[in-house]
Amino acid sequence: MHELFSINWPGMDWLHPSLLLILGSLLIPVFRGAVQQVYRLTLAAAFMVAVFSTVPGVYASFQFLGMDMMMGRADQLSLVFAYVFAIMAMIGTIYALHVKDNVQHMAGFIYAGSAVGVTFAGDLLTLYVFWELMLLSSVWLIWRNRNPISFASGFRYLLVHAVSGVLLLAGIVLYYSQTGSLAFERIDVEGAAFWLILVGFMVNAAVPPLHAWLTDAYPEATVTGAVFLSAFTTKTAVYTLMRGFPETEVLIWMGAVMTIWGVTYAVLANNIRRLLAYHIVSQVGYMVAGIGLGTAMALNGSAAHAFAHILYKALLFMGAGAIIYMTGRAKLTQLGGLYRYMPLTFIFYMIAAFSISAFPLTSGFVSKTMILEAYAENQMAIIWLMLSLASAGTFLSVGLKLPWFAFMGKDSGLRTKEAPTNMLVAMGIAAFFCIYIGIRPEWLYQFLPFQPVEYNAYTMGHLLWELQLLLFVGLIFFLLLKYVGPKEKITIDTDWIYRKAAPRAVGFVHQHGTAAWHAFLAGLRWPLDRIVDAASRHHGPQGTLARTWPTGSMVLWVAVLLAASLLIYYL
Amino acid sequence: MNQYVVLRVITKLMIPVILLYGLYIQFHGEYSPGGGFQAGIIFAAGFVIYSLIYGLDKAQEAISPEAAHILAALGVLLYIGIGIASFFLGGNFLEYKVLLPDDHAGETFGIIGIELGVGITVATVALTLFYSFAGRERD
Amino acid sequence: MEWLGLYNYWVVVVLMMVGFYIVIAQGNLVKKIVGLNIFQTSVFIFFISLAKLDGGTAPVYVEGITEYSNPLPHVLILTAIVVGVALTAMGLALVVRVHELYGSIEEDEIHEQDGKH
Amino acid sequence: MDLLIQHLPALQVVLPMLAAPIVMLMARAPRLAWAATTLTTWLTLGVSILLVQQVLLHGSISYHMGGWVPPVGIEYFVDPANIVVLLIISLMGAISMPFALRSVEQEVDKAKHGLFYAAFLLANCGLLGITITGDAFNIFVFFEISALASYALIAMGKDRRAVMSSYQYLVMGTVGTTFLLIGIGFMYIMTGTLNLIDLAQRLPEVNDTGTIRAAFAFLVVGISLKLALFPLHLWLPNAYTYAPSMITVFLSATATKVAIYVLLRIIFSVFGYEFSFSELNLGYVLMPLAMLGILIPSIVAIFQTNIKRMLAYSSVAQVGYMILGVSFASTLGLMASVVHLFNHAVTKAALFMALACIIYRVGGVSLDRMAGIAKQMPWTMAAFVLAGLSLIGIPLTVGFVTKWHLLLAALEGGLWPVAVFLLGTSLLATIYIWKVVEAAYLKEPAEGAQPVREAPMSLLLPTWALTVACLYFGIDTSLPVDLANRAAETLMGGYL
Repeated sequence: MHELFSINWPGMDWLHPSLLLILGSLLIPVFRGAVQQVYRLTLAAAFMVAVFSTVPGVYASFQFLGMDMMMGRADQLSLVFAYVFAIMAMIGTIYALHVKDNVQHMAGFIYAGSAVGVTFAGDLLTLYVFWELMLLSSVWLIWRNRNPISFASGFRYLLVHAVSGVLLLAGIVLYYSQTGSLAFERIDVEGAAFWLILVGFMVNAAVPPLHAWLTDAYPEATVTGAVFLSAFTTKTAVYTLMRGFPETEVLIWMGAVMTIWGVTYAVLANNIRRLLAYHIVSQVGYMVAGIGLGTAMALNGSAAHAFAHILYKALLFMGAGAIIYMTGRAKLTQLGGLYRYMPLTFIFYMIAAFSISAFPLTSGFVSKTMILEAYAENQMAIIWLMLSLASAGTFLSVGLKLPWFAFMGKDSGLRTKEAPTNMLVAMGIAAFFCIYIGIRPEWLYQFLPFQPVEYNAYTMGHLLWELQLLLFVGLIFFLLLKYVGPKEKITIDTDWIYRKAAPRAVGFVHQHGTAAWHAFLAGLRWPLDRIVDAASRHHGPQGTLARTWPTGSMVLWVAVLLAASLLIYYL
Repeated sequence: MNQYVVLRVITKLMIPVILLYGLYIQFHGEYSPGGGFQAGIIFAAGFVIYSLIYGLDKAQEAISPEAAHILAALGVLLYIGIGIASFFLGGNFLEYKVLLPDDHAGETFGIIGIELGVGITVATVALTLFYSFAGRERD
Repeated sequence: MEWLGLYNYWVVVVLMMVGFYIVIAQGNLVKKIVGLNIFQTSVFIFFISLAKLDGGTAPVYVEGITEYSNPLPHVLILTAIVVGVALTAMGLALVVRVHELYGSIEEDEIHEQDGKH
Repeated sequence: MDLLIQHLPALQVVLPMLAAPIVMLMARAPRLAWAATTLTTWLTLGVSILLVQQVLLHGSISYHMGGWVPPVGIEYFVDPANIVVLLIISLMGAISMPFALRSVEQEVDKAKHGLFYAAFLLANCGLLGITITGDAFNIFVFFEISALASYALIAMGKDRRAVMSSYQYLVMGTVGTTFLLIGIGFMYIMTGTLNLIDLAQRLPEVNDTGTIRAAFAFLVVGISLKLALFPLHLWLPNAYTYAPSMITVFLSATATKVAIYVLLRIIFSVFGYEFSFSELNLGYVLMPLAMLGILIPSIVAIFQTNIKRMLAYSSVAQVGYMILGVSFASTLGLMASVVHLFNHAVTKAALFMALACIIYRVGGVSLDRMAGIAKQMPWTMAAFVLAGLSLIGIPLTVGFVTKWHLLLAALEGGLWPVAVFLLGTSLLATIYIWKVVEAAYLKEPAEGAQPVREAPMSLLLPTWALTVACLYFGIDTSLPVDLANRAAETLMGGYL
């Protein structure tokens, strides 16, 4: 009797930061106005404290359905991600302080909490739970933009992840039935379980060709929601890949392809947030490539890059968000000359842009070069070259194209004010971290999973190579810009970059790639429509299977089934 | 069918016989073919014939639909009441022998009581069915 | 001859088929109930006939008789008959309601009136 | 107290049976009838809980009706297998009564309340009787008692289609129970006994006769009809759609579950695992039907515009899951099925209750009438969404517990494609629940729609009680899983 009704609540020995944040977020609607703002800040701060005060160890182990669960496994690897997620939750909260939308705030907190939940999950089932919770909460950040486009893309986002969730669960069940354990360590099995879990993770990491949800959904999210989105989903996936699939060769190539793929499309993008979204794909590619290589330095590099990336990418999204918030426009072709009116935003944005382009003295430099160095050490020239090429493209699009057309360039006639203070504060904090990590990389390095980190980013070789690359790209950009002339009406979609300038190949890829993609979609659509048609013909309200049958036919079925079973039993 | 004198007279003569026969069946149930089910139906049949010949209103004067309702419920209660009474006398549900000090007498007493309950319920339910179908046309 | 010896089962089978066929084939709601009754009756006959013992009498205690038919199936079927009567009454009551609501007791007409839901 | 404990099995059935005629007499005082019925259902629940305790403490209980010793007399038999089902029935009865007060007042003619509640008690009594009895013929009788009461209850729905659906249910139900009767007759010919335990002991001697095989076929088909196994489910969607809301809640949570329990009892306990699955390969019959029964009704549900009907089809699909677990013919699969009996009862009842709240305020639950309803009835819709998540099988809900065990059972049996199939079909549930969420949360109310208020407390509280149960037992799974485990082991062990 006793053991049947007894409950053992997990987490009593350690306050799980995720539970704190998720449960705390449920109280948000209780408060209003300034009190609520204070509450949200307090909650985010408490979350940070809870995360940063977690010492490595194993917490909150309990039994569920007869399986060993572990909600809190804190080690160097999970903590580094948890730290940056906590910082990010704080920055995101400050950035969204002025917004009056309870659903969004709750969704954002639950989303951040679940991301930390994933990183602390010591078993696959807990991981899966938080994984799905992330999906269910994050989709509201897209929907709350409240227009038909964001609704539709949010729905596609949900659908893709629902499918990947199913794959993941299938993999987990299979893994459990093969190994009898749910512990989330390196996924060390052969066959379907391995691939199912890997694909489940890869969807969230936005590995092409499974990346489309990201670039589809993020640009349609709310201004503040996009900041959250840019930080958590892909990076938790990076964490899980790092934990479960280090040294998986397929990831090396996937990562390298990702970097190029993302950059290519980013160069062609017109919507500023779509451009940035493609860059997430590209940047995550570096991390995935690092994981694929799997050496201590590569993994450290991936972790460091994730840390740095979350901060500068969020800063980029915050800058872009500030523009959209103040002007209501999101297309490069409609923007221009904003630096005069939003100087602080411009400065913060440029810090992030330099970071992502890996300028020396920024965070991107100290993390990205680590991955490159790992490849160099392992003599993998092709991959190294691909990653470097992508790096050039990154600078071209984020560091030059976007600021040029949004902040500088032709005056678009927009007369706007500087972004609200809370947005600026949030951007300032992120910018501070970008620079601080660039100057004092050892602060970041102390968190990395494989200690001690014996890596120095600031060698002459790195500096020279990086600066050469950046200068060269900058040169090309401005030369071509001059060639086209400032009066040229800019229509990026069919733009000069690929028609008149060197990367003709890009245009080729784009044209044919897009055409092929559309043909593929159309091809996919036709049978899909047919299936839905057929299904509704038979299953729809008027379909054979759904309408009310005459009683006689029902009874006939009984006779048929009886005859069939008699037949089977007698044979 | 009011105008058929033969029917009316014969019915009048028959009905007491039918009801009496019903009672006979009712109280012979415990040791020969018979019992509450059969008796109840025979009993109800008497009323049905009566109302066919003399009209529904007349029959309902004898046993009104409400009375039939109540009796039906009471019959069931009698049945279950005896069943539960045997709880308190130390037996299982429907264990009649505990009802009276003498086992055999208890069993006879119990079964007669139960059958009476069944008989009342069956008779009145059958009657209710008849009433509700027959009475339907008029509204 | 062996086949004929089991004639009671043949009767049961035929009745059952007839009843079942009526339920399937007739659109008239009352006739369906009738079919259902025939179907059930066949089962009652089946039970009663299997209780019959050759040479046995009715299961009533009389001096000097040692062979009885099995009384248990009778009891069971008595119950089943009562249940059957209740079902018939319930079914007919529903048909009466259907007739009041739809003005018809032909199933296809009723479904037509409701659209195809 | 001792007296009470001793007679618990009888009381379980007798209480509602006793109350039914009394309630019937209260036709003039509907509120009183309601109060008496509520009291009875809660007392019945109390009896069930005490029985659970007794069974867990002392093992199976056998109660001899009328003091006659089985196999001659009728036996009431409570063991770990049927205690779960008893608990489900009385729990659902108890929790739907507070809910009934206002819902029934609105949907059912006031003059009929006494009869309505009496019929409800009889349905309750019948279902409990089916579950508790150890006598094959008694199962038939109780089946008919509960069925007759349900026909009457369904026919009291507001829509005129309720009457026709009730009629169809009656014809189908009668065919089903008559098949059951035929099967019982065959078994009786061969063994001369009706007691289930006795049958289990005597059947092995006559197993290879055609009669027993025929009996098995009749029993399985007859019960499959009652439990709405595809393609014998056709009576169910209409019956659930047009019945009064409270009856839909109760029946969806209990009626098919009880039929499934009887199926389990017969194929596992009476005929035994060996005979059913090794000799007759029942698994090969049930599995394809179960899979079709999951797939097709799920797709049908997606296209439904009446949400009540949608959920009714989803019930058919859920029955498919339960039968699928049975068809694995393993303890794990069986356990998944039994735990799903409980889980689905809680989940579906919560969903139907949420719909009933909406019906109470709006008057209907077609998709267009539900547009934008979430703003007006936030609590109701929140309950619907949470219970919907449980239906899909999201972790931390009871639905996941089932899904997990079914998956493990499928993999344990080496049935790869089935596991994939299971996961795939849970997406179908996502789609149809999603359609409701989309309408309620993301669409604007139709032009000219009257704004409505949140449902009254007496409707909301039971709805939320069940919703919380969906979540609570999804997190602290020990109670249902443990009970289901014992049930599965008992069933696999047969009666011997």
